[in-house]
Amino acid sequence: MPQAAETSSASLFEGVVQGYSVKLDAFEGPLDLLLHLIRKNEVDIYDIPIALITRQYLDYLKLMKELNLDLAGDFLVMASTLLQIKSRMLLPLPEPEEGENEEQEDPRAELVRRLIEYQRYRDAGLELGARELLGREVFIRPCADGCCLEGLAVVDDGPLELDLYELSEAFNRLLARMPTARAHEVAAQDTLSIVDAINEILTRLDSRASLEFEALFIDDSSRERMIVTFLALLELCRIKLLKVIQNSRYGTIHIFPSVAATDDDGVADELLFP
Amino acid sequence: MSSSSLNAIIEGLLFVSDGPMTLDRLTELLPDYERASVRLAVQELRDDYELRNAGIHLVEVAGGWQLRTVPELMPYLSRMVKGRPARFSQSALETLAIVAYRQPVTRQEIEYLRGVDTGAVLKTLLEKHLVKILGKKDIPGRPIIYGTSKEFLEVFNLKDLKGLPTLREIQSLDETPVFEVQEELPLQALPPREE
Amino acid sequence: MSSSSLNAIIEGLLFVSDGPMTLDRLTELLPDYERASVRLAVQELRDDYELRNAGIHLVEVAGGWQLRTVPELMPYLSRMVKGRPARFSQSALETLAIVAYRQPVTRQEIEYLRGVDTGAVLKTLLEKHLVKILGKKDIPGRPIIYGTSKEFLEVFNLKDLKGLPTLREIQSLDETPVFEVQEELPLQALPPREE
Repeated sequence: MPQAAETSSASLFEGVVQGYSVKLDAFEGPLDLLLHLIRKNEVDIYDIPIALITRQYLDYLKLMKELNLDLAGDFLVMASTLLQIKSRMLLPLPEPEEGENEEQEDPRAELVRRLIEYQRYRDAGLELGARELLGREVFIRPCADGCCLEGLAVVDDGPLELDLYELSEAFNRLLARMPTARAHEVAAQDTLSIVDAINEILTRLDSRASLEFEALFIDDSSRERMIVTFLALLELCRIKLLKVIQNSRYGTIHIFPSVAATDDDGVADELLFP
Repeated sequence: MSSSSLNAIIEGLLFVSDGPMTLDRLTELLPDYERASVRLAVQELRDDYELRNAGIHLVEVAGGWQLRTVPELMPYLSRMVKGRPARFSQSALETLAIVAYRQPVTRQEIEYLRGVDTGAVLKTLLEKHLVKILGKKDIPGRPIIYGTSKEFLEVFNLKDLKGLPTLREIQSLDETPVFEVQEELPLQALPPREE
Repeated sequence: MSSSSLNAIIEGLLFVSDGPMTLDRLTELLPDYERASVRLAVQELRDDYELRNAGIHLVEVAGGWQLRTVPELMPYLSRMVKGRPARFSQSALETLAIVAYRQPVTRQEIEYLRGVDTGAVLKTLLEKHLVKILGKKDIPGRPIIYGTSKEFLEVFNLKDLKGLPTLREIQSLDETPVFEVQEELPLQALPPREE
């Protein structure tokens, strides 16, 4: 079977070209294209004639290039994988050493697994798309509240519905519409773990008047954690939330909150909304 | 499809309509049916709901027909409109994002970034316990410093703030990956060897 | 009021609810009734609609109950409903399937399975709220992990994730989970994402 396919590959390729000349970019990716070639040549997916398929695959890529179509990098990565498999297929299998596992994995095995796995999800996707979709086959009431509830004010005091993506996107959009210089100054990425450490230090200080410097590090075994805690401490000093005092040289370093304990709600209203 | 009765079709149309539907409009949407049949079907449908003692009924309002809940259910429905999931306005989301990603942060800093007054939004976020006061900055004016709360982590199901998606990761969804192998590949050179 | 049957009350509640209502929520809104009676009433209501061959029916979706039009009415309703109908490209469906079946899943895993860059598709799905960020994976680099949302179940008319059609079995392949071999693959071609 593979041999037969090999001899007529030129004409098969014509078929590929003709059949798909109108929708050359119709393949979702290299795996989709490979599955198509396997079907087209009617070969066994568990015994892919790799030379034939590789050649047709490369021909297809060449065609796309000649037509000046944008070739997604993913197609090229697969091309190199195919060539690699092909060359490994040409090498004689090394004699199994004494006591070594006799079974050598077929160079194609990994590709076959991926193809089959991909096919499953592609089919599952098609099955999903064929369901009775809300807004396509089935419909719900357009304005569920209000329509028939005149006079009732809707109170949205229920559970918060928030989405992490929306939160990040909100910040992203904000940065996008800001002048670049200002955005750059805002977009620091790695401050988050420091903020955790800041919160931790503030929480620990919450109940007492001061804290010993060493006490901050006692539980922390990891070096990274210690650095982050130290950076947090520096940040807290920088924004003048903490004071660090050392009474004598080499003496114990004490950390004090530089503000009196604040009453959350009261202070907020008073200072924010005078 | 062919088996859908006219009554069922009209029921569906009234269900998805966002206001009362006139007989004219219904007839226009159902070109295969006579106006008289449509009128009859609407009346049958109304009687149906009446007979079933259903929770909804078909009423003629503002010259059209509309499905509504029966007035007797008001006490139950008013209970329901309370406690609906709170949706966030864009400005609340933006402010929360700034506090989350830039904390510890002052109101002035937030307003510098957003370019608008943020007092009311900040107050809402404090009331919803998503944002808390960390303390006061020791500079003239002693502005309040804000950060996110434990509840914030709970709402987003985060273990700690490190669980927040980095902006780079979100931004990278837009980027086309760069494939370095592109140049190296010998596309023309088909291996000469034949099996 | 006193004469409203439980079935009618529930019908009204479902009619005005803006999303599927869970049995829990219904029971919470009806403190005078046992959970078991509420459950029974919901089922009776569903059977009622079915028997009447009505234009709407009661379906179990996303863990709750919702009144929806019957699929047979699609040709009549799609004309009337505003907005473009939901359209899904093959790449969106493929990606959704992978996220649905393999969640929690990273972008890298999706791209390995599909063999192509998936940033843009993932972004669209996030914006449509069909996919959501679940958090971060506890491996070096802490990549974001994705999962499907409640809206996914609602749009695809699924009761829960167990309601997903079973994946076709892979015959006669060894059981090695795909991701053990991930390192060997030319995924390095992706741009580095260090902070």
